[in-house]
Amino acid sequence: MNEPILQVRDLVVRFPGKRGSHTEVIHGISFDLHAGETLSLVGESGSGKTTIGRAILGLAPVSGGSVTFRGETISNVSRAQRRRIATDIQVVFQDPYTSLNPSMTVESILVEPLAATGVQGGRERVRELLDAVGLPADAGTRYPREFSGGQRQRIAIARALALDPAVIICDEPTSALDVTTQATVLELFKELQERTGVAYLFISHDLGVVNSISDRIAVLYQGNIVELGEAHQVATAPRHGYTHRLQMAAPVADPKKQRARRTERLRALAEVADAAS
Amino acid sequence: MLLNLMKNLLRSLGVLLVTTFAGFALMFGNATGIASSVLGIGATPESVQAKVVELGLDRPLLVQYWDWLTSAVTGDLGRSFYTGQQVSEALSQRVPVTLSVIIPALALTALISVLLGVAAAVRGGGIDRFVQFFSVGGTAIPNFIIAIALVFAFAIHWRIFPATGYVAFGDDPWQWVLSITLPMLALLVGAVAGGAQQFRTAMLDTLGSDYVRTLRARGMKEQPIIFQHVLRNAAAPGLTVVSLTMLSLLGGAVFIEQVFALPGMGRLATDAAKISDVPMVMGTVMVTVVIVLVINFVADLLIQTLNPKARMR
Amino acid sequence: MTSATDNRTTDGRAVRFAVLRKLVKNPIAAVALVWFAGVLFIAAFAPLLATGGPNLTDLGAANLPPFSDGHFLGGDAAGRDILDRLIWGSRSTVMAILIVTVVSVAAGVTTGLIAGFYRGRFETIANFLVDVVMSLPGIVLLIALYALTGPNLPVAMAVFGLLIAPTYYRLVRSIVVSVRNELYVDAARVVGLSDLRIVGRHVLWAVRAPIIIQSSFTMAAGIGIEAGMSFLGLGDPTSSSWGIMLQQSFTSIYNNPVAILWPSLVISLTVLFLILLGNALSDVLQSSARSKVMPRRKRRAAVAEAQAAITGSPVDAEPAELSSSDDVLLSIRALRVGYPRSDGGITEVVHGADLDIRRGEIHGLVGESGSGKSQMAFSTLGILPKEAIILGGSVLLDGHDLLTDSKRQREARGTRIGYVPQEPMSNLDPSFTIGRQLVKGLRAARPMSKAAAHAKLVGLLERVGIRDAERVMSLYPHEISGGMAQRVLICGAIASDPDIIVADEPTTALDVTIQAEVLEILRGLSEERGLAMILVTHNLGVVADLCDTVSVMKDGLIVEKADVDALFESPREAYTQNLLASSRSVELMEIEQ
Amino acid sequence: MRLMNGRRLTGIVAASATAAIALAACSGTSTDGPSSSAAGSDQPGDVAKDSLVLAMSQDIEGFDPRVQPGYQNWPADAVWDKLVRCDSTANLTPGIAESWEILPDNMGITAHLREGLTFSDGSVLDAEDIKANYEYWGAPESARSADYADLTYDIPDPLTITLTWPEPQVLINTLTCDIPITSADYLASGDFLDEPLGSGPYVIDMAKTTVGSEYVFTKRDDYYDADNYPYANLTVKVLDNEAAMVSALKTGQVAGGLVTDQSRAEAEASGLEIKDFQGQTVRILLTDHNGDVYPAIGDVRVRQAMNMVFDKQAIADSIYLGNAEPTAQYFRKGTDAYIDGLEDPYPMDIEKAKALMAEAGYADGFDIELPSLDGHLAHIMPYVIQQLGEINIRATEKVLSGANAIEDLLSGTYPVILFELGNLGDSTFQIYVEDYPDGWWNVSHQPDEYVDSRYEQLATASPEEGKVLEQEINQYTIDNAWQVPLVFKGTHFAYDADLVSVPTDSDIEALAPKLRDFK
Repeated sequence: MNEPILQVRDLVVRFPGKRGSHTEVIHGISFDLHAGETLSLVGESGSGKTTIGRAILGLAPVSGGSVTFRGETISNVSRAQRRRIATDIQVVFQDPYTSLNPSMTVESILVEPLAATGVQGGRERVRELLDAVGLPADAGTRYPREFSGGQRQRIAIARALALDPAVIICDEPTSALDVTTQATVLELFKELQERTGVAYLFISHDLGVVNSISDRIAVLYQGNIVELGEAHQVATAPRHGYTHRLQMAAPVADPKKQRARRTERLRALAEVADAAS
Repeated sequence: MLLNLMKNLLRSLGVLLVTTFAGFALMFGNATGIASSVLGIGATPESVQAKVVELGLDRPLLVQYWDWLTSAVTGDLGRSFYTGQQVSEALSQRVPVTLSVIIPALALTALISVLLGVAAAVRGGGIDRFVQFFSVGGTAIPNFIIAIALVFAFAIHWRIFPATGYVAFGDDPWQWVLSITLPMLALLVGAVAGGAQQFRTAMLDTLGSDYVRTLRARGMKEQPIIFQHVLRNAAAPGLTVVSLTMLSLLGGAVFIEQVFALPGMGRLATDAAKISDVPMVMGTVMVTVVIVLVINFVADLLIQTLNPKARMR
Repeated sequence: MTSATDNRTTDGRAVRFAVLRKLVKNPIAAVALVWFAGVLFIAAFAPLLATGGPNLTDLGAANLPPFSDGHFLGGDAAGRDILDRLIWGSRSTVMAILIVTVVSVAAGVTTGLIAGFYRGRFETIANFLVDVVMSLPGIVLLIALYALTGPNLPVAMAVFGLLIAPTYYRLVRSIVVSVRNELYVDAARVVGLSDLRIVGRHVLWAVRAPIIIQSSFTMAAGIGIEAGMSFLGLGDPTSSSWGIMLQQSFTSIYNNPVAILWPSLVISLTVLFLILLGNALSDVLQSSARSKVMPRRKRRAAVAEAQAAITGSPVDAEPAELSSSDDVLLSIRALRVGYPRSDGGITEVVHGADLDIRRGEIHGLVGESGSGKSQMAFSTLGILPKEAIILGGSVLLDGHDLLTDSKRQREARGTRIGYVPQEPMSNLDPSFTIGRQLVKGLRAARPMSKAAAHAKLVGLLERVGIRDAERVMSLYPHEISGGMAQRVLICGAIASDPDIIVADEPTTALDVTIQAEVLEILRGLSEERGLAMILVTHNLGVVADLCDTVSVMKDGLIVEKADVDALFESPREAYTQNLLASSRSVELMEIEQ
Repeated sequence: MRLMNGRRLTGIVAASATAAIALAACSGTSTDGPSSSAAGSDQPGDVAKDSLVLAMSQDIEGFDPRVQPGYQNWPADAVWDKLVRCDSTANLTPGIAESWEILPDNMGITAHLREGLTFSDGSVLDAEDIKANYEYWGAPESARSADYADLTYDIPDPLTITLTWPEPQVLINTLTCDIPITSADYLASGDFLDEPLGSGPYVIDMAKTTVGSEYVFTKRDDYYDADNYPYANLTVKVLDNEAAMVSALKTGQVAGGLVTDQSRAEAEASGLEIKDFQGQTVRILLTDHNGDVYPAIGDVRVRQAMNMVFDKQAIADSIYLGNAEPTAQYFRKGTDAYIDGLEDPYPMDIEKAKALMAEAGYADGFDIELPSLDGHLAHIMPYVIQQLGEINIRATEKVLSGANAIEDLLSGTYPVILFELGNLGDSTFQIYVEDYPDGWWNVSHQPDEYVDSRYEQLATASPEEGKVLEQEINQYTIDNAWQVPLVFKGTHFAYDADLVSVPTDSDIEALAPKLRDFK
């Protein structure tokens, strides 16, 4: 494979705590993201998956290590430099209810990134974007609250696409959606990738969701990557015990299979307990 | 928690320093005006100059403030420029008057606000509309207008309470009660109006919380839910309201004491401020700020004991 | 958090007109608006409206009673026309409140914006200064200022503005602090917007409505303080402001008592209407998210109307008999739940649903958001939100309708029906230790000694997988994890040995590994105790794991009911099929060993 | 020996800056003059009474004997005795001194003290105490140091003291009378600011006193003139708010107190007795006779025109509610300067006034500022401004406030002053205050040969000559329109006749009864 588009090396994130102390939430992780691929970060709450995404976006402090984009360091850079990178790295957040300013029309939400980088001809672009995410052309004049959760997430995706980025960081983009909507939004992500060749850094707590969309998966546990590998392998035949536990814990919508998985899970747990004692 | 208290104390001390200095700086700079006003009509420029020196007004601001501060620490607040009265003596006579109006008013405000707030939040309907109506009306009418109306009705027309003046508790407890009743009522209307409304909101917020639903679902009766759980959790915002009420009561006292000719702190401050009686004004400012800080401190302390999360911090 | 909800309901150009329309619809607000506009109008056109100057004296008119010829409200002690002076006085009053508002908004909002947006040292210092200003005896300061500047209304009002600026500061700062963490602000940052544009576009907008509301209270306070200062004799006696009129008529209160009435009235009414306007504004701008509780009378009418409307409706016509009634523990029949709309109508969210739960049966109630599944669950316990209206139907426990017998329903709560909520943390009272609230809840349901309750609960906590139960009993809710909190809540639900548990998305807020454990606990408890369970969830995997039977809800209706194996193998309804397909598309169906 | 009847510069002590009324009265004196010292013990009100509660409409300014207002200052009357006192017509009457002689050429006074007088702390009062007090008045920080700094003292024996000035004093009586006497030791101790100590008829009860609100006294039975103070207990409350005063009177909380014109009818209607005083003349002072500040005011025709634009009867009836009386003179009726039967030379005639203005070249008028203190002229100021406007004089009210108010008012910056100013029982003194260049109400302090020479002659004139001189001055100032006299206005002492009676009045300012007047 050619040179990775985004490189994360020994990333450490610390948040300032009370009286000068710091809480370290990311303990030095490294991974690469290649052009056009989907790399997923999966982990449970507190694993630091969201923080990594925010650190890459410059929304969380990079206390150690580096983030490079096309070989250029983008961690701890000035606002002006950051603004340049904005055209290359974009984001879709988890909650489509709070990630869209309720006071702005869809059109002005979509024009905002264009205006910020000085791109002209917003109107035309907005129509294209709406079309790309499967929203009607008249959506531009309406307000976010007039849309359902899934549609709002499409608006958020359209905003991320507005600047034709090379990388989109998707921070749990479907976890607030109903299951049927989730499936269609995931489809949209795949379709857009095929069309534009954008790379996704896909963050999720759900191994199943991740499995359905990823090329590769990194499993996070308490601020460390415990396993990183080809998606199918990590999801179905994990090497690390934690990934296995994660995998076993996910219920499956089929009573028979679920019964079998449950039995297997309890057996595995008992084994671990035996080994411990 | 102890550390928290210490931090609070230090902060209060800082507030006290800044406020007193602000007060001092505001009144500074009119030395001859003050001196000639102290001396009155007919004073020669020479005697005015002598008075300026005698009052120490010829020194730089910082020196004057430092002197005031260092004496104040030892309890010596100086003497009034005009009457020569010891400021501490004046305060010891005036503060109890204001407090004996304000503290019962505060206690009653808290009590009535809680009762009305709870009734309005829990019962809704008529009592709720009454509380809403009352809180708007009560806050709209300036307290001195209420005071005047009370004097007309209860002192002049029905002659139930004295129209003016103050009787010390030690002199005659019953007369004391009579003398503070109308002033207290005049203050109470506005304070309760605000308090009940805010407490109602706090109650409604807590009543709508998830754990109240869970408590209900667990079979707890309404009464214990309201009086043990909801009240307790609404108490923290309620206490903040109480400490803000204290502030507004202290401000309101200035007007009320005027109407009822009460020899309280508010009138002392008004009279002194009008004529730039710096030591007297500083004394009243300091006492007021201390009272406010103490109330805030106590409210903070109570909130911390009530709220285990705040205790942790 | 509140700002987020506010935001959602507030703005938009379209909304702007809506705000005005809503305001005018509210009769009190309309009157307040008219009054305030009237005051502004009179102030603007005072020279045209008054018959003479503010100080035009006619000694013959001194102390004239109201409604005299040529002097509608009479004359004051100096022989001036009271009505004219009120008209002229509106100018001073309007100027006073404008100054107060402009100064306090300018000072409070800018500092609040900066402090809230950049935090750090500026915020620390600003907070301290605000503390200082708020503990200052404001009136004494204003008086001291008077000694310095004399009766100078603009200066006094400007200083008063500074004294109340902290109100705006605190308001704005707290909103900005929450807004700056909003995702849309993050999104704007990522898109490359400068701070200035973020503040201008996103942050200022969020604080706008609260500022407008607060300003009507500020103006009311401004009028009050102007009157108060004048009353203390600190006003400008050459002006004809309402406060000065009040003060001057107060000095001749015995000679011409009625003269004090007019300034008192205009002051009180203007303040009153400003406060009412503020309340109305905050209703319109902020609280449309929370629906209003309908008055009892209206509620009854709505229920009657709804019941009349459904006679003969197909859903209700033949109650589906799913099972023989003797082993049915709880059954819901034709349940209909609605919520009042702001236009006075009612939106129905559950349209007549039936449900039967047998002893020991775990029944999954599946549906997407807004399908009405939680409303069903709450109805069985009588813990629907206050504003909800049950439009019809019944909840039968052992054949008795709980909806018509509130006493029985109260008794059933906790003792017969337990409840496991969705969000573990917010469902524990933060002021009490785990032990205290569990013991209280248990003793409320089953009278027993404290010690017995304690012992029983410790045992149960251990049963639900809490190792250090004694210690956990002494902790406060914020000291335990979400997973542990959910175990505590399960423990609270089963402690009083109910026959059935209503679990509302009990695992949604939990991590998947914790979810598996909690599901294990629920299954174990059900088996041990013969517990029946209504499991409300959107997760088909959870249903497959735990449930015996399933009902699928869509848009307030139950569209399909079946045994779990049957449903997953051969779903009848297209909706169910779609749901299943979507769910499976993102699941780990295959696992290699 | 009675020399220089009514020639004195009385103790004008500091007027409170807070209370405009005090200023209104501040051309008056702090004189405490028992008009009827002979009032016998056989008077009906003489029976010892239990207690008297009075209300002052303004507070005293602490217990510094140097800073005691004369106006309704019953606490000072109660605590302190004076060496000699001035009565309501400014004659010296006995106080601590049983008898006295004025030195030749009005150079000073020799006083003979009563024997056996004590202060309320038990210490004996002697000539050293007198000296210490007069020295205290002459100290540099005293407002009156100019008057007393150069005094020399001679004490031949403990009961005799001679005070001598280096030059002859025209107003010797007022200089010597009415200085409160406290003990020399106490004065030296510095405690005198905390609690007053005197040899007067009452002693203060500090435990029951709240400074600024209520002063409580008990009678000293060993006081030499105890019979004239029938009340065993005296309470003086401060009610500086008119409504509070009236409600306290109406509800019987106080036995007596001053009410304003606005409340007089109400007080009378509720059954209270009213004793009216007429101690003030409402007028406009026009001191800038040379036109230094306002050239127009320097023209006599303009000043005369200003006299012609007011309907004095309407002012008396409408603004002062019939409690005032129109006047063309600013001196009190019955005083030496007052000219009986003088017709108003400037009856209201706006056309004539306009003609005078035009003649003076001011047909288009001019601008002036009218100062006021804390707006206490609110009832009359609008009318005055409006009427001046009739002849195109554009007057604006300038409110003076704060510590500088009095200084500003008397600074000469505002030579046109509308004021409710005291008219004195002693017109000579009023001439000094308002017309002589040194007088503080003559704010422009411009000398005038005619007035000044006659004033100086007053020092050596006989009472009859003096009366002629004073009336000449009065006529001269009327002809030259130095003032615009409007009305005599009064203060009203309302009291409950069941609790107290006020048969006499001995206030030289004619503003309120003195403590001795209450029977």
